[in-house]
Amino acid sequence: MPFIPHTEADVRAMLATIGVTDLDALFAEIPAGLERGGADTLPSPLNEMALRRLMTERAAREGSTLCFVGAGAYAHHIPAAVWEIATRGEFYSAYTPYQAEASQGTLQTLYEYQTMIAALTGMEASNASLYDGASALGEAILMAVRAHPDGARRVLLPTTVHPRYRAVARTLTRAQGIELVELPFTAGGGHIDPQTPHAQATEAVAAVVIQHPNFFGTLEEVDALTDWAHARGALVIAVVNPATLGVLVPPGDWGEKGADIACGDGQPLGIPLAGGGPYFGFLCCKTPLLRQMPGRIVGRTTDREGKEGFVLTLQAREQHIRRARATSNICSNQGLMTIAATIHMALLGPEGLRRVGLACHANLVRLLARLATIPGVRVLFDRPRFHEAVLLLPRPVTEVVTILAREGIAAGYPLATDYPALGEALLVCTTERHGAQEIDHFAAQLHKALGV
Amino acid sequence: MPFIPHTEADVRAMLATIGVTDLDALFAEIPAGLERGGADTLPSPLNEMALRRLMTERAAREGSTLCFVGAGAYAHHIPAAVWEIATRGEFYSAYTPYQAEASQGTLQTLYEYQTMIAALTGMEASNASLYDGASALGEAILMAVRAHPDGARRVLLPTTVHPRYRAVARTLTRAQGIELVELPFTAGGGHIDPQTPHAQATEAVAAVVIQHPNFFGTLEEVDALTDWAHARGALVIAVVNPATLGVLVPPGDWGEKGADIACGDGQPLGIPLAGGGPYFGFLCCKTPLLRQMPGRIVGRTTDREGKEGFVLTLQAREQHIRRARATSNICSNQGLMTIAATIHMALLGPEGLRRVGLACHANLVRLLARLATIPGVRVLFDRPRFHEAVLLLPRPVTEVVTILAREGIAAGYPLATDYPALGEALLVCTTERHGAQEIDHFAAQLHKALGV
Amino acid sequence: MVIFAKSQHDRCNPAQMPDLAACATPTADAIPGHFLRHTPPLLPEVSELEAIRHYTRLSQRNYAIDTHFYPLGSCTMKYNPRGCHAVATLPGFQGLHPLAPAAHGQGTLATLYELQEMLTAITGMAGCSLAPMAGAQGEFAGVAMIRAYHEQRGDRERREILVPSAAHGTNPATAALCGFTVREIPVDADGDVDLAALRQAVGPHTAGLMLTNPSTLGVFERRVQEIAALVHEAGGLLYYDGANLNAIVGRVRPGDMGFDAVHINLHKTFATPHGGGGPGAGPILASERLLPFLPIPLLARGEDGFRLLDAAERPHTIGRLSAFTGNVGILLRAYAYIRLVGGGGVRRIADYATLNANYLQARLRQAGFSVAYPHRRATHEFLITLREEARTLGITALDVAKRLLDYGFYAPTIYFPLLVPECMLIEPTETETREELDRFVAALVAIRQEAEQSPEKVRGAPHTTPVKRLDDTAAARKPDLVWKP
Amino acid sequence: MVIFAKSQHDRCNPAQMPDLAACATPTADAIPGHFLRHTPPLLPEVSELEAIRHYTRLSQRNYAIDTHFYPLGSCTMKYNPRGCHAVATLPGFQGLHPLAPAAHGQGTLATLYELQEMLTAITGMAGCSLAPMAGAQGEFAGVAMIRAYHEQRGDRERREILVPSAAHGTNPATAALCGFTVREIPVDADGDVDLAALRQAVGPHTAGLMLTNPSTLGVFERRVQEIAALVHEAGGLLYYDGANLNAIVGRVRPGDMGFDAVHINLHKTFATPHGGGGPGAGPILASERLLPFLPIPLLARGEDGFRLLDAAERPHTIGRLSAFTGNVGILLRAYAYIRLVGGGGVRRIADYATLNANYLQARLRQAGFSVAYPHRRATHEFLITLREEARTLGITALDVAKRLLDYGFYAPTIYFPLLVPECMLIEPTETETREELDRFVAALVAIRQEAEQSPEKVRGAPHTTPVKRLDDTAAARKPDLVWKP
Ligand SMILES: Cc1ncc(COP(=O)(O)O)c(C=O)c1O
Ligand SMILES: Cc1ncc(COP(=O)(O)O)c(C=O)c1O
Repeated sequence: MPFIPHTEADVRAMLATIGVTDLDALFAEIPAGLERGGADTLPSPLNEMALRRLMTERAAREGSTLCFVGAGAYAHHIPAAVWEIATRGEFYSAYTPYQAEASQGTLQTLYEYQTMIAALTGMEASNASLYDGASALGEAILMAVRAHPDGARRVLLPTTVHPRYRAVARTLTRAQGIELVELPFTAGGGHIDPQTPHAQATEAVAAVVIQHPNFFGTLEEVDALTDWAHARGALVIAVVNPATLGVLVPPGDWGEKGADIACGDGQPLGIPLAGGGPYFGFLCCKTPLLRQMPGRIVGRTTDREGKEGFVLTLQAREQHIRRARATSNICSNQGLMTIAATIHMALLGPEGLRRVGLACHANLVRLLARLATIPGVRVLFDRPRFHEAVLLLPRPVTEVVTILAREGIAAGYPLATDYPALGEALLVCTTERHGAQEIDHFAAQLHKALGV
Repeated sequence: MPFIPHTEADVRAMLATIGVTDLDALFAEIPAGLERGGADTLPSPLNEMALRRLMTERAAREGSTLCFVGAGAYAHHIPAAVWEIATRGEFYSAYTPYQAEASQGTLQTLYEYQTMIAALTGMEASNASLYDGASALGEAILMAVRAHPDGARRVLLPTTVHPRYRAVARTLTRAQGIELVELPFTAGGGHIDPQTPHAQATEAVAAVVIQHPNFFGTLEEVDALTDWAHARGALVIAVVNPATLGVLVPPGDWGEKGADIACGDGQPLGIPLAGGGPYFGFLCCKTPLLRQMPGRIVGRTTDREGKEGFVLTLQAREQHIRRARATSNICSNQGLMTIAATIHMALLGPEGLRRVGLACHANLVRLLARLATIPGVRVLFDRPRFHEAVLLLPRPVTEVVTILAREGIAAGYPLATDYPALGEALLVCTTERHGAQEIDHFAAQLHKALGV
Repeated sequence: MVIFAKSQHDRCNPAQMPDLAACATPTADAIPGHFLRHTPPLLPEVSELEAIRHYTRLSQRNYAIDTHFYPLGSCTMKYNPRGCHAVATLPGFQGLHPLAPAAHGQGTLATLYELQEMLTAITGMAGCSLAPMAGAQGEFAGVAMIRAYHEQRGDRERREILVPSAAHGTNPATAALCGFTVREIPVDADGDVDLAALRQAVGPHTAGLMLTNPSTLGVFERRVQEIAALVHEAGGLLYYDGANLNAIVGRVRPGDMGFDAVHINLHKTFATPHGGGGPGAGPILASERLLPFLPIPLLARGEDGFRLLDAAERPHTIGRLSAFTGNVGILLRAYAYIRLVGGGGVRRIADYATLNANYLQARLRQAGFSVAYPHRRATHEFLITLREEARTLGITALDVAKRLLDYGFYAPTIYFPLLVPECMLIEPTETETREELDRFVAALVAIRQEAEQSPEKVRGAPHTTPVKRLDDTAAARKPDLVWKP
Repeated sequence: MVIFAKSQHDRCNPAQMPDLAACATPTADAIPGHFLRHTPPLLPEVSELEAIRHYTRLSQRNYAIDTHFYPLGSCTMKYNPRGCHAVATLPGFQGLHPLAPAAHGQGTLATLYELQEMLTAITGMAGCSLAPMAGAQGEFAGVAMIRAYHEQRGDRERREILVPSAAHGTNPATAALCGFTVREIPVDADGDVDLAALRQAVGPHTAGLMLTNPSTLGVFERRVQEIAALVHEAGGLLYYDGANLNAIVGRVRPGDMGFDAVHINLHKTFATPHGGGGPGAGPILASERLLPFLPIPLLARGEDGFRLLDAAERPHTIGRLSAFTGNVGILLRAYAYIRLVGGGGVRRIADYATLNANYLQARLRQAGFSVAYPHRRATHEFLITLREEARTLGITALDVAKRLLDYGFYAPTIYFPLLVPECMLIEPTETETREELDRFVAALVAIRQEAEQSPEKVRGAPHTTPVKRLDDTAAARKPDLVWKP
């Protein structure tokens, strides 16, 4: 029996010990008529060999050989060492580290993770992960509203924040009577005008969300926005891409006092694209907000002999202790992903991460320069940007994307659904993985697809 | 500097400790004029990302999607667990286990390997591996000649033994004044006629080599051959495919007394084809020959508290102790491959291995039945066989192979170079990995290629 | 030692860094100076070898399924087949961008579609969304659907979710997150929901009931059909917390018990890894009436292949739970697992998990341990209570748990359920051998003997782990959450 | 406990077994009964989980580069980049049959061809064969080529190979295997070959000399050019044992020193893993006059791409060394490594390996340890002798080696070279940090202090390893090589 080690002799002896004659007897408490199975319609078993053949065929059907889509998930180089270590059985097949003394590997790694991600974002504390960037934003909003002294329940959510993050935030906060107010972006810059928030400041605001670089790749005036929010008594929630933070000012340093909460998706830190997940959400904050933090937190302590060790801590915030009054319902998080990200960050170091950022951006500059030569292609927004940009195409975007898909190119993320007003707009992205040749190839294929 | 951790400050401090001013000073003992470099013409460094891109392109060029070549290397299913465990850093990056107390992982695994491979072959002892099956045969011949009481230096080497094994045996034994006498095979059966050896028995024979199943896949009359050899005072060296030994009588049980030495290639036990290596050679023997065994051997012993432990043993046979009088010059062997094979055998167990053998053979039967319907294709040799067979084609084999190669099919191993007398002969092989669909596809493509 | 203490200024790994010379230097599009970071982040500066050595050695400081028996109740720590991992991480799957054109993701989408169908069949429900990224998010989706259902009917008075007192903490936490008031229903002496109390509690304010069956007390809720009828008659809906599905999968379908929403922890019943705390996956299934509210994306089969349905096509959806498609890699592993065990194998999971639990319960009872619900069959897990031992020997469940680590076992769940004092919730799962269970019994017996003869040995445990017993209190009192130089 | 003791009759893993029902049942071609095995082999019958747990836990009982500093002299235990492993095991490479049509292996063949060229450039030789599967097989190839060379010239009196007394055991063993008589040449007090003795030894019976430079004493043979001239003048050829190439790679080329045949241990200088004893790879390089004799296959670039040359095209070859193309996977890793470090990086290997060795030697000398060749520069390794400590404290090099294990270090080489009593051959390699070297010095100093204060602690070492000191003698006296039920 696959994965069940019992021999017939085992089963006989075990039933005898229990004092029953067959397996069915173990289910005698289930009311008659309720037992019906449900697995009968499932296919019969494959062995691993056959499974591998099947799945290899399917994996071979996934056709992207060249990917210029970003929009929240990024194709970065991942050192081979990262997953070689992260998938070691001791990490891969352990549970949440309840028994700390038998889980120091996971715990210390998570403590190091917290340190690294807090350092990257310029914050003072971090939890040990949430599901993804979007749900982390949802939790950040709930946290800010809980923490806000005046009980304000309005949160400003610019439309330059990833549309799907906004959607998830809506799903997660809907039942809490939180009002999410969307701020429009400037037509010219694709960013939030630091003046605009004033117009929204008629009522008490619990928090202002700032994504930077924003969904379009545009850099926001984070200092001015942060100071404005703080002046209004609102907390600032930063949504950031950690792979940019080797180069860009961290949220903790925005404006006079810095953002209060920083969140985002950790995928760019060593997690493969993998069709959308598993990734992980990170959530960092300044110390005063600590007890409002959702999720697991690891702390350093000592053992009975004074030796350094690590434990899950501040558990009084969590569902298994505080139940209905917990800071969140989260239980399982994305542990293994943070372990991989920790190894990734350790291998890159500050200089590696800085170079990744610079290379990503340099490749975008190269790409835009190449595209500038294609008649009819226009780059939208004239603000400083970082490794993503919006193109306006002279032919319907869906057609162009389909044509390029046939060539194995994932051309970008079409903006029509989320931003219909922008017209035939395509969000493109480069990372350090794009070679000059690939950029040229993309430009050439795009040129061809446009038929201009 | 890739893989060199030194900072500039480190270098300065270290040079100061040594008492020199620069790195060149450390090479002052090298005679002037000898220093010339040699690495200048090498390409400049790639980072791992660029290397991966380059090698991924190359790997994608390897075109076999369907492989019917056997001839000494077999495409078996390998459980994913095998290499996940074998490539754990503790196994992968350790050296030969000289410090036993810090190498119990490798040592115990090798001891278990020795037990398993001895059990499979029906022998009493095993070493911890040699380079490959062919070199193992060379070592087996040297060992048999050393062990032979009369000092005979003639060894009977049937032409049904893998031609490349024979070639390697010649290379390795040439300088030892050993005469390798090739025995012809029967035209009808493709095997050694148990009567034939008599003709060769004019002089003292140190050993008779028997490959079973032989290179053509034909089963040899191992009992009769073994008894004949023993009757003549010759040792019997069995060359076997370990993946057949779940089904076939092990060499240790051939004839009255069994073979004296069993060797072969361990590749079918969990080692990927990988373009030809690394594989591993195994070498087993009966106890009286033990001290003539080349290579590392692991033994079980106890520690100072009486606890079970494992060490390299019988080292007095080896080059690092006995130098010019060692049983072989081998030092590094194929350690990691035997670790993988051990895990593989543990996962399959006796029943798994039996089923692998039966499935391989059943697939051959299916293939031959399908091919029987193609006009002009003939199966050579009418003896019982095991998972390989020789086909005679009505069109030049090289042409057929080339045509099928374009379809991604590795059709088989052409026998023209090694056995010109056989005509347009192709050695084909099936393993448990061939599905009915793939067999049918191969037959259809072959039919098409033959244009009949 | 933390990795930061091994850091050396200026040490770096060129093999892992982009070569900036190969990138065009940004000029026109240079980033204005005030956006640039001036102090580098405190990331370690170590060589590749140092990093590998550090994390390899750290990993060795864990117990895990791959190294130890891990009978952690309510967590279903079974073997995670490496074959599932291998196929889920095939390069084609790993390289797929979630927003790539649909033509590029057909292998993944086909697989997810089939998984959706298989889970629907296994649970006896009407439809499935794979979106939730863990059990708790599945719960959230389910309760949000119940809320949406009542809201759509204009039934706005239903502000209460009923939860048995034995429930897992995520149940009340989820209900609260969904804006409901939580009302606890007691369980009776046999571990079943107290029907009288339930009858009193249900009414026009009842939005729904969340139930785990078998419950976290390790027993099957025998009157589940009566409970369902009661709640339904009152206009409420029923939520099934599938964390304990391992006990009945393939034998009983939550849909047949009368549930309207069901989540499944794929990282439990379907053997995907726990990864030291995740990622998991918590697909959510709906009865006919909750179908419209399922979270997006959903998978559909169309003429051009498979595709993801979004809000435009699912107007009543409770919305998105993640930016993309959920924990795809985990979903692929679960799919692979179901294919490996096949239809018959799915049922065998329950059979042998139950066999192992009942065997272990029987053996421990014979050895003199107190089973919390002695008149009940164990399901996939069971509870013992060390109340007597605590009273007579002064040894707590925590002490025994720590001492088990020394014997080479991870400890059962002890912080939960809160109803049973000094409890151990023991879940062996079907992938352990009888010999391993026997060794575990022997260890518990030996520890009890130690507790009688040298209690300080037990109270001082663990002794053989990389650290001795850790000070939780100090950790919480003065949190040290990030390393400082 | 060995895995056989965990075996249970009839336990098996269906997920890893072919489904016989899916195979046509052989009828006509059934195998006659007398060929069939009747008693199943003694392989373990364990579940997949048990196998994984067993071997995962066994692995943890090893020290390795990935877990510990491993200064094993003459073995060049440097970091094995995981990136090299990743590219060498790409599915395209892994699935290639060695006898597949050449059209199917162009990626592999192109890579091997480039490696052949790169090694030729690095060594300054005329040509290269990648066939040998380890250093010792490279030696065999080289000496067999020397033999073939003399034979081809009809020079049949050259029956002697000269080997310095410091040589590695494989050198004399190889010479003997190639049918030569071995004549040892002593080394002088400074570790150089005794030229006077060499002069006496060379003559018309001299087939060649095998030399490792730097020698296994950790010093560079300064008069290598004179030695070469001497041997060549006598009509002999020179063999270079490249096991110590790490010390000079990129700086000095064996070809320029006058060698006719050279092997390289890719698993040393080129960072391929040692795997607990192999596989390695030992490419063999030849000077112009030995070119025709290189072992097959060789790689050639033709019009239709790359291909392997066999005996038909290489009539003077010494022949084949393996059934196929040698340890291809190792060759791919070495290629990847060279590409990662690049031309400049190859030279840096020698620079920093030498820096680390000289630094460690200087620090140990300052700490009062006796360096075996105090007047010499260390190369990539160096020798200390604990003769004094043995005499005054009754502590052997073996004791210190075992005690080092307790301090978290693998031990240096102590069984070799035989010339220096109580020696430790210490090779730190370039991939270790200064901090690690400092820790190693501190450990040796601490152990010497222990030897003075509590010698039984050192003599009883190791104390912290999974087993205590093992009884080698008993193991050899009564060999227990296979487990019996
Ligand atoms: C009964 C029960 N419900 C819900 C959950 C939450 O599941 P998850 O951790 O996947 O969010 C758990 C987890 O342990 C559980 O045991
Ligand atoms: C100097 C020297 N020569 C030759 C060898 C043999 O190399 P291999 O183990 O690869 O056969 C070694 C191995 O340690 C060595 O140190």
